[in-house]
Amino acid sequence: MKQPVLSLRDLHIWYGSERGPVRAVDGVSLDLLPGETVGLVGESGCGKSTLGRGVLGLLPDGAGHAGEVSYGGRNILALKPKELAQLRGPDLGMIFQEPMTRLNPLMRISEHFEEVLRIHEPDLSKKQAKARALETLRGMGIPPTRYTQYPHEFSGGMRQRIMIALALVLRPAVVVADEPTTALDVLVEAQILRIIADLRRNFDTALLLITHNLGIVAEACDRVAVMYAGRVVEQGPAYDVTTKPAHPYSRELLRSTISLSTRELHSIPGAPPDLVSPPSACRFHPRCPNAMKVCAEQWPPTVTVGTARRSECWLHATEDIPAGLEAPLEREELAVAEEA
Amino acid sequence: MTATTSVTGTPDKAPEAGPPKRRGGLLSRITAPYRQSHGIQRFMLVSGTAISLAMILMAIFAPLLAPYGFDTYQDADGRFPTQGEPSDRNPWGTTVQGFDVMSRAIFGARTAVEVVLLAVAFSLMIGVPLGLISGYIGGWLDRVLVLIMDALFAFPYLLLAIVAAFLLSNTIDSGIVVTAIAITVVYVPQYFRVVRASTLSAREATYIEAARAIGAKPRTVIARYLFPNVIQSVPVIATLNAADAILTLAGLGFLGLGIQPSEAAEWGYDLQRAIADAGAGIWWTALFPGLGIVLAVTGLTLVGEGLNDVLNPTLRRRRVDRPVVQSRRAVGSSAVGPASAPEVEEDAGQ
Amino acid sequence: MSRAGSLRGYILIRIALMVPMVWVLLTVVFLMMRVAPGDPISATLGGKLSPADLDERREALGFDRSLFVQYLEYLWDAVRFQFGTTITDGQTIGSILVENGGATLTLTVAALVFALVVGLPLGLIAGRYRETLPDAAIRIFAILGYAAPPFFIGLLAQLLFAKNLDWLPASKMASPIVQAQAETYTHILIIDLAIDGNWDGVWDVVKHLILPAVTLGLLVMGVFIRLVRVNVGQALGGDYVEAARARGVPERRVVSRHAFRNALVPVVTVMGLQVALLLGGAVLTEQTFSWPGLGTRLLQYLNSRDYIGVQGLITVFALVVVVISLLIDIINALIDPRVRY
Amino acid sequence: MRAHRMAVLGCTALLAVAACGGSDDDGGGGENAPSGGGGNADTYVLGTTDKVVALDPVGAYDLASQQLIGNIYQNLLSVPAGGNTPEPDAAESCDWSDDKTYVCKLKPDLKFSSGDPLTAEDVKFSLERMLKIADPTGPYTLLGSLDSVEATDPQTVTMKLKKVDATWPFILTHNVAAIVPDEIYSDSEKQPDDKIVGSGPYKLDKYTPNQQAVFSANPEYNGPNKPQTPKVLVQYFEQASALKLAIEQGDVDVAYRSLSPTDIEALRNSNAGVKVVDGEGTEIRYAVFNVKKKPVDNVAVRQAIAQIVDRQAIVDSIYKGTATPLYSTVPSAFPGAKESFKDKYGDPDPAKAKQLLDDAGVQTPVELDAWYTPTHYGPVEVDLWNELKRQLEGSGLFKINLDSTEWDQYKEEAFDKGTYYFYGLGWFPDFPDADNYLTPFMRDGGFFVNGYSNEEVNKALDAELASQDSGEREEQFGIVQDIQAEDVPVLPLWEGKQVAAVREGVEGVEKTFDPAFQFRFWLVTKKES
Repeated sequence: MKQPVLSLRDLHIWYGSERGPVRAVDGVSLDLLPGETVGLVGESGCGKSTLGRGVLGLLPDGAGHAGEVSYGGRNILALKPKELAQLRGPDLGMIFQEPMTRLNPLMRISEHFEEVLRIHEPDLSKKQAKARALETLRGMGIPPTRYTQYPHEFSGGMRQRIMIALALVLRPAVVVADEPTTALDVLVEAQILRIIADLRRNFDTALLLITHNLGIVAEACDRVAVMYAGRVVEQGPAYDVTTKPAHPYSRELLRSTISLSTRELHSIPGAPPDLVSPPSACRFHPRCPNAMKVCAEQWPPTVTVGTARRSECWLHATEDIPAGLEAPLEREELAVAEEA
Repeated sequence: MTATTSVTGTPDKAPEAGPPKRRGGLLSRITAPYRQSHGIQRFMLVSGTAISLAMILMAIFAPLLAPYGFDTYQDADGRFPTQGEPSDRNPWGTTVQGFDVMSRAIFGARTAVEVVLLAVAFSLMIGVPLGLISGYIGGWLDRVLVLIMDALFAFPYLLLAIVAAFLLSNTIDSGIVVTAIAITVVYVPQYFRVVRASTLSAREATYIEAARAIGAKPRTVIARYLFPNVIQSVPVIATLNAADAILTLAGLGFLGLGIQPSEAAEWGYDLQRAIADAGAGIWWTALFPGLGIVLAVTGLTLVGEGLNDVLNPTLRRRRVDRPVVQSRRAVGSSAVGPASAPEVEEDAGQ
Repeated sequence: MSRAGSLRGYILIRIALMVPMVWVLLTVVFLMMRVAPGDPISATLGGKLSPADLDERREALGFDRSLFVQYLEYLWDAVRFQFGTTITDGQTIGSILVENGGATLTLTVAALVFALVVGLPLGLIAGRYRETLPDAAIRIFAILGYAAPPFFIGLLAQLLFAKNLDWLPASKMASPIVQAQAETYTHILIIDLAIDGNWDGVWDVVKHLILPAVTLGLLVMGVFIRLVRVNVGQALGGDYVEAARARGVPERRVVSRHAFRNALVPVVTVMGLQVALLLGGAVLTEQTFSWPGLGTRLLQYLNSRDYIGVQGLITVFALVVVVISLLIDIINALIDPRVRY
Repeated sequence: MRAHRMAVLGCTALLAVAACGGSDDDGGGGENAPSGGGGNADTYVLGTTDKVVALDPVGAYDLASQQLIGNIYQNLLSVPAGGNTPEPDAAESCDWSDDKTYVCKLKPDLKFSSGDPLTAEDVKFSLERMLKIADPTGPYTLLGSLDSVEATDPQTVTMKLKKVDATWPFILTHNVAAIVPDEIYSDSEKQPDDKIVGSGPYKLDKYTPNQQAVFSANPEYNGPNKPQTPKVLVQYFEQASALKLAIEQGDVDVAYRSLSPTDIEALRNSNAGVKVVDGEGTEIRYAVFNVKKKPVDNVAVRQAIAQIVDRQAIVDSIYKGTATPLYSTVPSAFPGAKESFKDKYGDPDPAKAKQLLDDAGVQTPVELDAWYTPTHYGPVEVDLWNELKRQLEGSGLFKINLDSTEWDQYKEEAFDKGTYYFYGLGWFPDFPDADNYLTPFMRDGGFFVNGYSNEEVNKALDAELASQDSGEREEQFGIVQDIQAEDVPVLPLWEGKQVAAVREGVEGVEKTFDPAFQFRFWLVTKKES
């Protein structure tokens, strides 16, 4: 049984703000096995990007954190900046969402590669480094002739491929991809996804793919974790979760995904909660069609609902609901203003 | 620091002119920057304002504060000594001309403030409307104005002031007006450029189209809609304009082209006359006018920089203290639930 | 389409743009000089010449013809780089440039070098450690550098370093002996001495250069500090910096290689304006340190009410600024590939 | 010396220095002081803030230019240091053949520094060239009484005058009569500053305007004034403060002209290896009344002002001992000078002044406008007029509104338009003779056209010009000065000492301070330090 290459234990990441701490990630536990692609989905503002950056320790100064992100037996959050910097690149890689601004405009592509290779593998000669870079770039479909050009001479899609090449040139064990294709058009998106799919075969890289596009999750991921208001409400094999969602939020999320077969649009009423003072107990209860009284008062248990599937909802543990609380939660009709 | 383009960081990128903010009272709009600032910015803004206010008050109440007039050379018991040591009769000593240094310094503030007010008023009255009209109407008028203003930008502003003072000194006899005009010639392009930039970006805003749609004449569009919005970045320029006005006044005074001592007390002139004293170990005649100039300009620049930091959002670094993270377990009783550590299925994964 | 092609095109456009600007400049100078009553000749030689001689002199220099004709003639002369000969000492503006231009050039270049060498690192530190004590201290220092007029700083520097500590000479461009021995090839003293291989002569000029250059440099340093601070601050929050950190690039290298280099681009673009500020400050600095530059000559012509001299030098100053801002645009294009593209 | 003598730009004729406080560096080693034994150094450096207008005599009537011209060219006659009568220089001897013809015989084999011989032809060429070019900034008007000049033979020059003029020998000592080589100089244009050739004790090796002038002893020179120091460097400064620092640091050996009174006082009391030397000067400062304009057309008003003015107070508070009170426009150093104002008015006495005004039935306080020019005479000028205002208002008899304008407008308003009726002017000697301090001021309105004309004065001046006997001339001078005190068309204020700061080991500077106002390079020596 493979040991997880990266495991998150009760991870909390809070940002300081004038109104109090924003609880962007509020107790997430997740594992990543070598060569496995885990999708992390959720509405925007649910804290998935924060989690992604937290894995690499790329948090702004004012961010507080607790819990553990263990990699190679060490808790990344406890590492000193120098040690963390040594990990980033050879061990942990990251692919960002907007490719246009992610390359230093004044440096040629070759300089980007030489810089990162010389930092992590100092004994590499210039020629070897160049060969290595060109080989990775060829994998991304970028011709060697353009190796010495400047970032502004590439299209968005090309730049994203360069970013991926930069992340992979050191063959990291774990790569976090934060919405890699959101800024790209559908055709380019397909190419990028094929490249990502190759990762597992060629490099046995574990990939945490952060996206709000469930289509990608179904197609490219082995397992998926559905995140809502800073917590992972459901995680399990991609196929099972996307076809038979256990958690009401997963179900609602899938129903509001537009596909060729969509007849009429469905959307989840209300808006993502304010992470400074999130709703009590189960955070989805204000918008959950199956909400019961207990959901608003007591924290739902995390229940194993299948092979390697867990979901955090009282529906799976109706027997433990204290008496009288199982009645559906009456809710005043949501005023239109509140709707917006 | 007349390179105002550098003030707002990236040249010609005007702050986004969103719809007019809710009509908070004038006081709240003035104190807004102070409330929003924190840490170093607040220190700069507050200390800058304090110094500038002190200068303005000193200027207004000069006759009360100063022991004597700016050109008094004697009191009840006879003449002041020339280059006299600071004594209780002359707290800051006397100048080579037998004037009281303290009174000259205090009245110097009055002259400085007069020139600043005149210069800023002239520059505003010409620069802002031109910028508004040029930005809003565009066309060949805009191109011509931009060309002229850019040409004026090429002039070293002190040289322009010197030549203007040299040319006008015979026609206009008051040194203060001449210096103010000299500075205006230099500062109109600054206002023009910034106001035009923000007018251009504001012009496309929806609420402007809406105003036009309901038939507002260009004049009212500019006055009622564009103006309050565009004026936002002007205070920063105004403070630097004022700072430069004082420096130019002092520069002209040093070169002997500024205000004659018989007309008013001027720091630049007093400092120039005190250079020989300083060489002779008489420190008080040079120190106080010099200090006056430095303090006045520093005060104004501090306000300018502080304002610029507050108005320029990209610079603000949220200096919020790190929150103390309590894991859910420690959260109160309300959330009762299983231990946060999820049970890990042993046989996960294919 | 080689990259150089677009660069050449870019430069040609910039030069084309410069022509209208120069034309406006010349017009502004021409009108400004005519604002004063009377005409330059009577103003300068009024007291000395009899009315008859005055008229005859005025005819010679064409001040009796209509303003428009004078204007055309002035433009035509300017195009051929003839900015007229001064009335009081009969020098052509060209010869004045040759004689005194070198001193102003040396001073402004040295001041710029000082401002960059001191300003950029300080700006980097302030940008890197924003909102901390060093940041505040550096910003106050920058403001004071600008707030204290050159003649005040110059005075204090002379008293401290020249008079009491006697480390540095207080004024002039070189000690009398060195200046007497110097041959003139390029009319720039320090270069002429170098050509002669007179190294202690060069060192003597450098010693004379320190105080004025620092005094003038302080004036401009403030702008560089603030610019670099603002841009480094913004760059450190930028996307490519975060991406670099994600690749494990150490923080020191991120700051110096990525943030700082990008912060330099706006510094170069604003350099043109600083040249104007430098030339303005140079007048005061040259006066304080008896530096034989164009600023000093301009003041001499101002005192002797020599309109042609003043008009010529002002035009030259403005043209220098315009030419330099063109050069800076080109340098900017070389440094920042995005501009060329 | 004609009106535009005052075109001396930005110079305070009076030099005053304030004591240098703070820690004094002991004898600040001038790094260019050549090492070596006790003999004389081969170079000394003269620092000044003067502005040279031209080095060709044709275009130079300002004092700064003449300091150099006096050392570059030779004149037929010159006034030796300390003397005040013309002695032969290039000429072997000169004499009147009749009262209107002056004949000079040249010394044999005189040469210019270029090697060209100096003959009577050159003298004729120089004088005629001066009148032909008549440059506005030049002294050509001084040759007003010259009718014709002939080189009767290569060694003799015969000059015919239009009228009897006893001052002609003095005029020949002036730069207007400097001898230039006719082989090199043109008779229609000024000689460029870097191609100057003369036959004087020093020749100009290198000249960078307003920066430096390099002189070395002229090998071809054979005249009475042998140079003692082979090389002389003149350094030009923009600010007096920079000049003072240069002398303290030893960059400069002699600092002459335009240190401020505060600077001089500081150098006098400092022990920075610098001492201050002075000799009586002949620069004077005076006020002028336009006798045609109200209210100064009334002589009583002018006399009352003369009665109140306290010259000693002015000299002490403003000029700190670098100037002395002046009681007639003729400086005290000149034979024939008479303290007429002191004799008539005695000590300052506002009561007597009030009496004068009451007798004339003048309503007091009298409102007066007064004008000065701020930059032309240097920054101290404004203090002089502030002091005058304080004194006159202090007496309660006058109300003064002080105003200032730039130099060229000042001349226009005062001389041409006559709008200014109470204003300040200065004067330098053309030649050391009392006539040069009376005719330009008292004869028919003087050069400043103040509308004053007095038959008796003109008669006396004609008499002194015509007579050769100095006793007779001095008597006529006395008469004119007494009338001056009586009518007060002009109010003499102070006469300035010639002052310089010199480093230890520099000798001979005070020897050159005499009425001729010419800095003679050849007198100065500098000990090896």
